[in-house]
Amino acid sequence: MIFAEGMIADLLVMLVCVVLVFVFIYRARGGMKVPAIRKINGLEAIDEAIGRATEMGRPVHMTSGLGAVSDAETFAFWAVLGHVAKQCARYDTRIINTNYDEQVYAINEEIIRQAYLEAGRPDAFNRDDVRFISNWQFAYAAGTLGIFQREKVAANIMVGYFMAEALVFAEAAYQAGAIQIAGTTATAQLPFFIAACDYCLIGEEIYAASAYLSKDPILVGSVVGQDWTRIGLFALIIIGTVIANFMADPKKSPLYVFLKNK
Amino acid sequence: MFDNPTIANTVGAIFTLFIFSYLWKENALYRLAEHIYVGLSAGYIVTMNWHTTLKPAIQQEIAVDKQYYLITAIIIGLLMYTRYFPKIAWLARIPMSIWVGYGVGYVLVFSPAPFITQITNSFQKFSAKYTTWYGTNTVNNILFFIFLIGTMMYFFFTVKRDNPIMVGGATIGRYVLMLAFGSAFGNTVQGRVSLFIGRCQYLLGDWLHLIK
Amino acid sequence: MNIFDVLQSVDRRVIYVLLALVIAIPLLKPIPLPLSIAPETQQCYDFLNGLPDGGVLWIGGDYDSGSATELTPVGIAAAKLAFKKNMKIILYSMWNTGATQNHNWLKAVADEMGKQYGVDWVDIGWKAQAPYVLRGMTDDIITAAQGTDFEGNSLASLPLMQQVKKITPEYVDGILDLTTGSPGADTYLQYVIEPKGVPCTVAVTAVSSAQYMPRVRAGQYKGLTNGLSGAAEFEKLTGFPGKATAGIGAQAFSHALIILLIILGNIGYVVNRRG
Amino acid sequence: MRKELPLALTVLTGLWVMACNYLQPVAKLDLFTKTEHWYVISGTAAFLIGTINLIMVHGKNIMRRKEGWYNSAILLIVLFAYSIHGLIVTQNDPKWQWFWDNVWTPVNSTMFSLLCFYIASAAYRAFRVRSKEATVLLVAAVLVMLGNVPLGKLIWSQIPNIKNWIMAVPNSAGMRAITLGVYVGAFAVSMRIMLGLERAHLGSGS
Repeated sequence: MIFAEGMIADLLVMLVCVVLVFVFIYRARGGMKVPAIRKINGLEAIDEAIGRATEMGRPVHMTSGLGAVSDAETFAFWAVLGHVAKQCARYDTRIINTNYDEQVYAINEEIIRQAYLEAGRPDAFNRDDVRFISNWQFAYAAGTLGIFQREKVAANIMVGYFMAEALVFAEAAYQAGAIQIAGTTATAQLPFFIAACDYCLIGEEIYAASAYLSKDPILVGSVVGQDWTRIGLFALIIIGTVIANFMADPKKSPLYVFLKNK
Repeated sequence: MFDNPTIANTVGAIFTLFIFSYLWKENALYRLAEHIYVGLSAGYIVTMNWHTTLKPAIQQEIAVDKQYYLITAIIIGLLMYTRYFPKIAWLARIPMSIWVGYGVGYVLVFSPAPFITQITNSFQKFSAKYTTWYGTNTVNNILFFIFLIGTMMYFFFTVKRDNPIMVGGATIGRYVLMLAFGSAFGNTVQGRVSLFIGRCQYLLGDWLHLIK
Repeated sequence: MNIFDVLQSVDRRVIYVLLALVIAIPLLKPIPLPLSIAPETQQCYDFLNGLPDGGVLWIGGDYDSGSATELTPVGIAAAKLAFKKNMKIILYSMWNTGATQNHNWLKAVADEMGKQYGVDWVDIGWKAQAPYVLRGMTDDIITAAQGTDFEGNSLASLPLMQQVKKITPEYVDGILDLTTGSPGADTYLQYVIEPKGVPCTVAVTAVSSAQYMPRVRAGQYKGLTNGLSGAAEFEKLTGFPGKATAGIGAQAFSHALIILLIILGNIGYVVNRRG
Repeated sequence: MRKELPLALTVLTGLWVMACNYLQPVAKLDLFTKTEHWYVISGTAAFLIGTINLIMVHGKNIMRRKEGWYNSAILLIVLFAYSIHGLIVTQNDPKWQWFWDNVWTPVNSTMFSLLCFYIASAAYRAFRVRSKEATVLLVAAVLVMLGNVPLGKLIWSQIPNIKNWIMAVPNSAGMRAITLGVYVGAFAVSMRIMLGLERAHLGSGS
């Protein structure tokens, strides 16, 4: 047997998702006309937020929350960070990035440095504005709260994986008078971002960020692939529901056996 | 000093009050507590990383158990420090790219299982023995299905909302999300309030002994 | 600025002070409130109360100080209930930061009820790679726990551990897991409840209750206490009122205050919009 | 080389992690446990970069006598004292633990409990009947808040049940839908990284 026992369903499901994305990236490369992504207010507002900070002459703050380098949320954050850092470098707006995870911190510093380099202003990059605070959740929150107030942050952009500190950040940044854009996949924290922030990216909307912000047709192609995966998911759920309702013993149907036999 | 609970509780209580003072205004006492807190957290991590991970790896796993492959892990990790030396700083990209690769592999390996569980849990038999109107029953099962599908439709990125099914689904989805977020918010209030109740019980009970 | 503007823009500090007062006052002067028992709390109590006298209760203490207000009261009341039924208790903590607090409250209950360490109760404490240790303990507790308890004593020397070899229905009658996230009740589900068939009930924080409720309905957990109110209900059922019962008044008044503020804010908003 | 090597390493590591878990010939060697341990050790070997950043930022504050430099000094003193003490006596020393239990733990719990106040002010500020959607949000929140305490039942006996219904039906369905989508997105972003389409982290823009 070439495939690991109990992992075949996992592998197949993963491959279907990944291959669909790949197919549309491939087709977009080949010149397929890609449709527009629906308006996502939270992403639309990013440039507005940077603009506001620029006008006020105050910094933009960015955080990826508690995500590690092995969290997909952090990958999404990097796409947004790359964009924001480039804009900030271009408009000479200070960008502060606070961190919870050392590994993410190191990578973030590279991203921001590179953005300044590409904007032709490597000298304007300030290493001290990319800061590691603590890898304890609330020590990280405490340090960041202080920064919101002391640095008078004008825009606060939070994208990534968050836990209870989400609302601490959102309220403290509100008190500091910052415009806020927040996005996370953590369903438990979304309600607080919805309530306390100006714009909110819900769940997978953060994964469309790279395509949305860059408008690169190839990346948009991958988002089309995401939508096709969703259509596949619909089909699967409907078939599963039909089986659950019309088969005498659904647990014995091939689909159930395949998906549950892990 | 280390055995006296009154001193211990008083120290704890003073720091508790320093942190609460932030609610009024960011101030010097909060800043003091904040910096001590961050300093302690960092000191703890240094201690723990050394005693529980690095020291056993070097002294036991490499030296005694002869797990020599771990030497490469330490070398790769140490490459991160080249970032402080501009000429060789690019070497720091080696550990970074390995970590990101590990992360990507990890997502692609360990996300399918919970994803499949979420999918199979959505295969729902509609007919159910009636328990209560708010519990298990056929109507609720059907509603769950409609709400689920509608909310999933809301997230379509590139499919145009130009037919009644898409519009209807996405509209249902928007309201379901609002219900979900509202209720999750309301449900969290209880937990957050109990955090402060805990601090009050500490301040008023353990420290001041005003609560029996 | 009219009254309706004021209602819409109450300063946050006023809100903070009011909130602190409605929480602190009921704690100092408890106000009895009628409690209705949620069905899951009743199930949790029925399950624990139905365990055989003299049997073994395994308590998983998988939380730290952040959730102590909501979960510790359930642990205390359950420990009292179990000790009253002459049951033995084994405690295992999967959160490094919570192991000491768990040891302390269980020790306090045991001392109060005259129970002896090693005979009536044992605290295994926290172990590195805690979830894997838990899985190992379904085969052999002492080996998986590296042979020592919370204080570093040899587990093999404790009479209770000589009787209880592994976490299986043969040795452990039931589990109560006090859980706030991962590792926690889901770890038990994966390694102990599903594969070994040891019945388990859970105490969860209000924040995470929505996540665990479906598993109670599916019968994977035998019952559930939800947050501080669930803990207060549980205390009432066991007849051992404690800190949760004392806190429930504060809880109720704080909710009332927040709702009142929302309503006032909206009155201001609606009136101003019309005018 | 400096551009291609990082991407190649990312892809190879990703494929290796997958091979360890998906391919039986590799999986049976049980190499993933070792890989995981290798990853933890390499990350831990680099952990001081966080501490170095703290030392540099606060060290500069002190040297330049920036506003609040004395707090930076306190942070560094605590950091050095606590870590050196810990390195000498190990983490099981009761005196070392004392600071953790009596300074760190209360501060940590208090930081957490700030949420009690923040959730109240956020609710007051955000829950307004601005639109139909906002009203739905508000009503759901209020009903659930009432349903969670004895008060709800005093007002109307059905309130706890309404709360149960909202939590069981729309809440579960909505959260499930978000979660399903999140996985789809996670696969897509991982794929984009493997293909080198998203490479902000490799230092070449997004």
